[in-house]
Amino acid sequence: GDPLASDEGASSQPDSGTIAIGSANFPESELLAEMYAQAIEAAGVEVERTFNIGARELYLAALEDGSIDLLPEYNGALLSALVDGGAPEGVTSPEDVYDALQDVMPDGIVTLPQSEAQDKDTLSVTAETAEQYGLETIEDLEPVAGELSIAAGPEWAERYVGLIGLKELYGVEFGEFKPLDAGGPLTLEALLSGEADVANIFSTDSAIETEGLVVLEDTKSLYLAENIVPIIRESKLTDEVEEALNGVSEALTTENLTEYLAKVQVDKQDSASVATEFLTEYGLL
Amino acid sequence: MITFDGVSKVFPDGTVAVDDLHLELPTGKITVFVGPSGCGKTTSLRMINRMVEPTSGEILIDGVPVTTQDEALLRRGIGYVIQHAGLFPHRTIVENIGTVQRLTGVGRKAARATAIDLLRRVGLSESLADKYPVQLSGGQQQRVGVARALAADPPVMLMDEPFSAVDPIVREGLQAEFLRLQAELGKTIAFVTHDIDEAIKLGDMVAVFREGGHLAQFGSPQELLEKPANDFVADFVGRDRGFRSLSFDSADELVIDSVASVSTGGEILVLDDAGRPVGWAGPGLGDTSAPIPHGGTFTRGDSLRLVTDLAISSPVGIAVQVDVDGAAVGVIRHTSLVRQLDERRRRRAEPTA
Amino acid sequence: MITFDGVSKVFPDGTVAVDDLHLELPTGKITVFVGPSGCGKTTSLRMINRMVEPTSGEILIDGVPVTTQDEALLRRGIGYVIQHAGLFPHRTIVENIGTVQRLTGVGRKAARATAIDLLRRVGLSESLADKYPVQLSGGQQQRVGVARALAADPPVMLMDEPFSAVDPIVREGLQAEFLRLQAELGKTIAFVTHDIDEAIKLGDMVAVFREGGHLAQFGSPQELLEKPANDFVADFVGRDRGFRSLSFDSADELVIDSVASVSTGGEILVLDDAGRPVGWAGPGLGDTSAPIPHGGTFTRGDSLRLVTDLAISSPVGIAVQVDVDGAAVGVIRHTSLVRQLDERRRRRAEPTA
Amino acid sequence: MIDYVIANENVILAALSQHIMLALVPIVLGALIALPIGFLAVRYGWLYHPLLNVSGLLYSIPSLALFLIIPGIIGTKILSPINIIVALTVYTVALLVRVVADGLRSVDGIVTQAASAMGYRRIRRFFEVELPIALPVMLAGLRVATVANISLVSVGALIGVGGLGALFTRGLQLRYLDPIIVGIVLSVLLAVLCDLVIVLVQRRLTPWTRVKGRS
Amino acid sequence: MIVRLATDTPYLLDPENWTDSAVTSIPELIGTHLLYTALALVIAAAIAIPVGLFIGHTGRLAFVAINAGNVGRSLPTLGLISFLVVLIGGGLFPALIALVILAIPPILTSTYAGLRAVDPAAVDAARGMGMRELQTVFTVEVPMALPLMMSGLRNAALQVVATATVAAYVGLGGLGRLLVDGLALNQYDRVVAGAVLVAALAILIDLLAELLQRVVVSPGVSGRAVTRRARVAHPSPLTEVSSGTAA
Ligand SMILES: Nc1ncnc2c1ncn2[C@@H]1O[C@H](COP(=O)(O)OP(=O)(O)OP(=O)(O)O)[C@@H](O)[C@H]1O
Ligand SMILES: Nc1ncnc2c1ncn2[C@@H]1O[C@H](COP(=O)(O)OP(=O)(O)OP(=O)(O)O)[C@@H](O)[C@H]1O
Ligand SMILES: [Mg+2]
Ligand SMILES: [Mg+2]
Repeated sequence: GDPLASDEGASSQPDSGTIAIGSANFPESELLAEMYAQAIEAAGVEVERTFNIGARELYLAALEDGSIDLLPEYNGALLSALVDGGAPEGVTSPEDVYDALQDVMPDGIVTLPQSEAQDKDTLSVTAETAEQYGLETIEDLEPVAGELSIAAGPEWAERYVGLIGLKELYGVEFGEFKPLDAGGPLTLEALLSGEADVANIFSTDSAIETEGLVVLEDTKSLYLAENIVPIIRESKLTDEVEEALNGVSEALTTENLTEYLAKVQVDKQDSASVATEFLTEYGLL
Repeated sequence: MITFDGVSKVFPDGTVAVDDLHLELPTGKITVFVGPSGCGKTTSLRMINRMVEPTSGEILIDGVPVTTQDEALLRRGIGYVIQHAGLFPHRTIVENIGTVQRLTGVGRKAARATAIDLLRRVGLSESLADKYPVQLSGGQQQRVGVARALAADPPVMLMDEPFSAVDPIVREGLQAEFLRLQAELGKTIAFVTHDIDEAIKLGDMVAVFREGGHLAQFGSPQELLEKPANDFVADFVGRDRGFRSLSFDSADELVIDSVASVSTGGEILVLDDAGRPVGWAGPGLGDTSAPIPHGGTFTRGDSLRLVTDLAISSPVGIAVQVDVDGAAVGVIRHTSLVRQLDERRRRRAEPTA
Repeated sequence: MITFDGVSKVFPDGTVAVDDLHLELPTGKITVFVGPSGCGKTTSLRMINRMVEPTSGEILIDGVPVTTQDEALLRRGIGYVIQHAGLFPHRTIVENIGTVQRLTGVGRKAARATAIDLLRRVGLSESLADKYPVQLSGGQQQRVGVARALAADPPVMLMDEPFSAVDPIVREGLQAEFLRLQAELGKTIAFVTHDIDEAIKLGDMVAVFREGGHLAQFGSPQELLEKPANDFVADFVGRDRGFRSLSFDSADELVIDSVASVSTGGEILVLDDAGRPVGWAGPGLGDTSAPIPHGGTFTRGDSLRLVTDLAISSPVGIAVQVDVDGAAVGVIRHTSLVRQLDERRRRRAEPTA
Repeated sequence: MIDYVIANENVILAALSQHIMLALVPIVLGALIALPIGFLAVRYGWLYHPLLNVSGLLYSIPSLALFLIIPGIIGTKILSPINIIVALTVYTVALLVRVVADGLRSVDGIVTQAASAMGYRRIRRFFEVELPIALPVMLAGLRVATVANISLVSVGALIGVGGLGALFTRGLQLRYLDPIIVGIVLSVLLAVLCDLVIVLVQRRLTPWTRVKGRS
Repeated sequence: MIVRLATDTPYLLDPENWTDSAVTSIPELIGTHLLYTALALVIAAAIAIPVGLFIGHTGRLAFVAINAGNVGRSLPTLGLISFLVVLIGGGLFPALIALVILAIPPILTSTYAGLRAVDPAAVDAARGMGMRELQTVFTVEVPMALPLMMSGLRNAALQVVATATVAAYVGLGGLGRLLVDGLALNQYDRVVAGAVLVAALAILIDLLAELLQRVVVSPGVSGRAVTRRARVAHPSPLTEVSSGTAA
């Protein structure tokens, strides 16, 4: 068998009353999951936290096999993962992506309305690099990419929203690919230390501001909209849960997400208390 | 009585370990199996308690074939002592000794009491009771091994080179202890050794084995020394066998001269106030005012061997006999001793004539 | 000559291992250190090659204090054999033997040649040359140990219980081999054992140690047996010392009677066609038509001990002497033998008068 | 550091208790499975080497790989702690089979013979003589397995079930040493503690190994 | 179906992945993996062997050698590597240090144990024949301790081979890439390929080590000098108590 692959046999279970919430293995996902958890708990539903699961494919598999019920997701990335061969070209706006998503959601799993808050993939460079090569947009990379190296998650090597799309859409082909982590600390570290010239950084990363990174403009809309969207097993979706989750999605904006994420990333506060603070501020607790 | 009735053992690999053995081990006596390495001593011994099953022939204990009995039960009734004692390292000394008793259902307390009693019997202090085997010296372990075999008070004991792993001095102690104990208990014992001296010292009867599992001679130690059945046995009992055979005869029957008699020969046995011999003086012995040490004395119960040796090592060729208090009671000249040995030999030859 | 000049050794923990030892080990002779366990034999030995440094006193080899020499160089000039041979398991037999030569810069080929020569000398086959120690029996390993110590042809050899780890039969062979070799090489040897029989057999001189590192007696084996300095030594040399002391005197000087002479006493020595004794016959010996086995003979060079034993074990009290071909050349009655022993003793006592 | 511990007390405790569960359940299971296998390896001598080679092979599979492969073999859910437990049980068995076999083989043949000669039957002999004597060797192996398991659990964090390992991934993501140090310290302490417990058990069960032998 | 199924040809058997041009070419990954392993082992040996020799020969500081094994085993490699990355940044360095720390205890402990196990009579004989201290160590003690030392090295090698996979976790190459990428890309067959290759490499290295051991260890010590039947079994360290496979 292939446990990473979907398991059709695992049908949705009857509502057990407890909602198992998962998260990916990066701080923002965990923070969002924590917000969901506390909001649902406030609505009187029991939750179980299974955070820090790892790569997308792993937690999606977990969602599908019933190990977890609810996840914070990004609509674009999710779409790319669910469509064989990646997201269809041209579908990049939040609405288009959300609509496209509805067609491919697996049985028994639904998306709730998405938040306006986005955390997009970016290609970022340091200010010096931008200056040296005169970089502002991704297109500017084309002539010089051969001399440059790029750091990103290992899956970039084989994804459309990754090296493939860069090559096909922009004609950009990097001299070297360093598989590190998706928008994670290793990638950032590599960029800052000069080990990599270009890095895949998430748009909510506080380092963009603190380190004065230059985000290259995605003029051809390679990167899809990445609105935050809760996905949940339909069987677990009661009214109270839906209401609580929608409340969180409505309160979230790219700005306040960035701000609160910095509390975790920079100030090293723990995500539970940051989530509490957020929910309290927006009157959700 | 343990009877080997035409017993042979051929191992699956074809080794003939024991070959048509006929032997009777007298009840209440020590029978020693001795012979060079690999001659089948251990195999013979282990067939008695069925650790090895004979290929042919039969072994009977008091007329009952051992094969008619349940193995485990048979073994619980036969004491077994082996070379390195084979004590259980994870059990205390009393637990080791009490093993068979506990197996046969005796209570812990009762087994302990027996064990402690046995400890004393084999000459060990009670303070060792709750120690573990590693805490004991080799000689002490060996004693515990004997005690363990004795615990169920089995009428039969098998001992496989029980003393060979300890050094010669300790061994002598163990042997003496063993003989003392046997004099008291009178078990029927089969004892394996490859040391002929040990065999001669301990055995009431000795079975000399030779290569290929053959019995070369079965007889008393004295018979072995005086009349070895063949060159193999003569060779095996080793040198000095004439001299050593003298150990089996007491010197008590010797005709002893009076102490006074020796002065007439020129030598003078100097005595102290209590009549104890101090040494020899006399014309042939130098002008030294101090008497020359006599080099040892013998007393009732000593063997001809000792007396002969004293006569040889004496500075005047005369052995001195003393009483229990050490007072000189008589003397015997080497020449007179030999004459008497001669007569003794003649006397012994006569009945066979 | 190796001289111990008031040597003492006190270990840091306060143990007095050797106490004010004065001793001279004659050049070209075997000096045996013997005594009970822990009496300081090994310590004394190891002070010679500075494996242990004395606390006080001095050791000199041919008048030169050992402390004046570089440790490693001193040791390369002294052969050292220890109990379990201490062979290097990772080296072949020839490499083991050649160790010291290689250390002193001898080439591989030359060292090999010497080693192979030595192999033969210690009675081993050349075919063992390229085997490893594990492939050899205990006795063979011990021989290699001796060969290794001999390789650099050192004038001095130290041997610490070299034969104690092998079984008694092998040990006898090694001892004989060793004596033969020493007769050939004439090394100055210090030899440690705790077996008094070995000491007496091998030593030209024997130093008996007692507890606390004291020297109890220093003398020839015969002196030890005939005149033990005190009860400790007498006890240590053990029983039969009179009889054993006879081993040091040859029987060659005995007055032997003619074979014919015995018939007049009634016994008849039956000879075969070649004149070799077959056994005894005669009126006192039963009617059996077959002569009674004589039980052994002696020849030139044998000791008084053997002759005495033969006289004792003989069925007629007469020992038979034969020539190299086994033909009877004479007889001696036990009584006559004892008379001659008596005379010998008197003769020996006289010079001291 | 203290601040971190106080602020994240619940997270740390949860991680720790998961860690303990993930590490110790396999030890117990592994020991129970290894015992009969080890016994067979001794009873049937020809099994010894093949069994040891197989366990050696199992041990050389990287733990992360094993964690991922196991659900494919036994059909568990991807996030199930059972995967970690099974994987660590496999390692434990691989390690202990040898130890059990060696322990049983270390029993002096003379002692078992003496037992037989005194009238022990087979099964009783195994439990009263061979097993207790083999215990010190077995427990020494158990110590190694326990300590190794405790340090291995944290790898599970890479797939979301890793006890204290979660503190490592978190610390790495946040570039934050505190959780990492807390995780390492707790993991090592746990290992030391378990080791100590086994040592104490061993002292109780095998008093004869503690007494001073005579020289 | 949420996730892509594995491609038709299992990753390991797809010739594409074995060519140089592949994004992650298996030969290259193996090469890198071996490089990390070798580097870590050499450094660890350079530290552990001299220390082990010193402790084993003199008997001093023995507690270091005895405790090194336990402490080494109890350190979680993942934690160690995370710690080092956060402390000194990414790259080869932290991974290498973690691997070296992993490899030191078995080498140190076995070197010590090997020297301790040398028959004191042989050492005594060596001194008694006039060898100087260092000569004794290198011509007598080390050759006799070699079987144990080698098994320590083999143990260390196996652990490092398995654990070198963590290098991928911090972005380096080696066979760990297959595990980490397989995980990230959700390719089960890629993970299996990684596991199989690592295990195969471990076996290969062990075999090579065994060959090396045959060459360097004297037959007189290894037991090969004894007849085949009586030969002392020398267990492969593969089967020996080892620890710390990770990532
Ligand atoms: N289980 C067995 N299988 C095959 N041959 C055996 C077995 N046990 C003993 N032998 C062989 O049988 C012969 C007699 O062995 P046994 O142990 O009885 O000799 P032993 O007289 O006790 O010798 P030792 O003095 O060495 O103990 C030997 O040749 C031995 O090798
Ligand atoms: N290194 C040491 N430190 C302390 N005491 C020692 C040392 N070596 C030997 N001894 C002690 O010195 C005494 C003499 O030891 P030595 O080894 O010389 O005896 P030995 O006569 O050779 O005994 P054995 O016959 O047992 O070999 C013993 O009491 C021993 O315990
Ligand atoms: Mg035997
Ligand atoms: Mg000594």
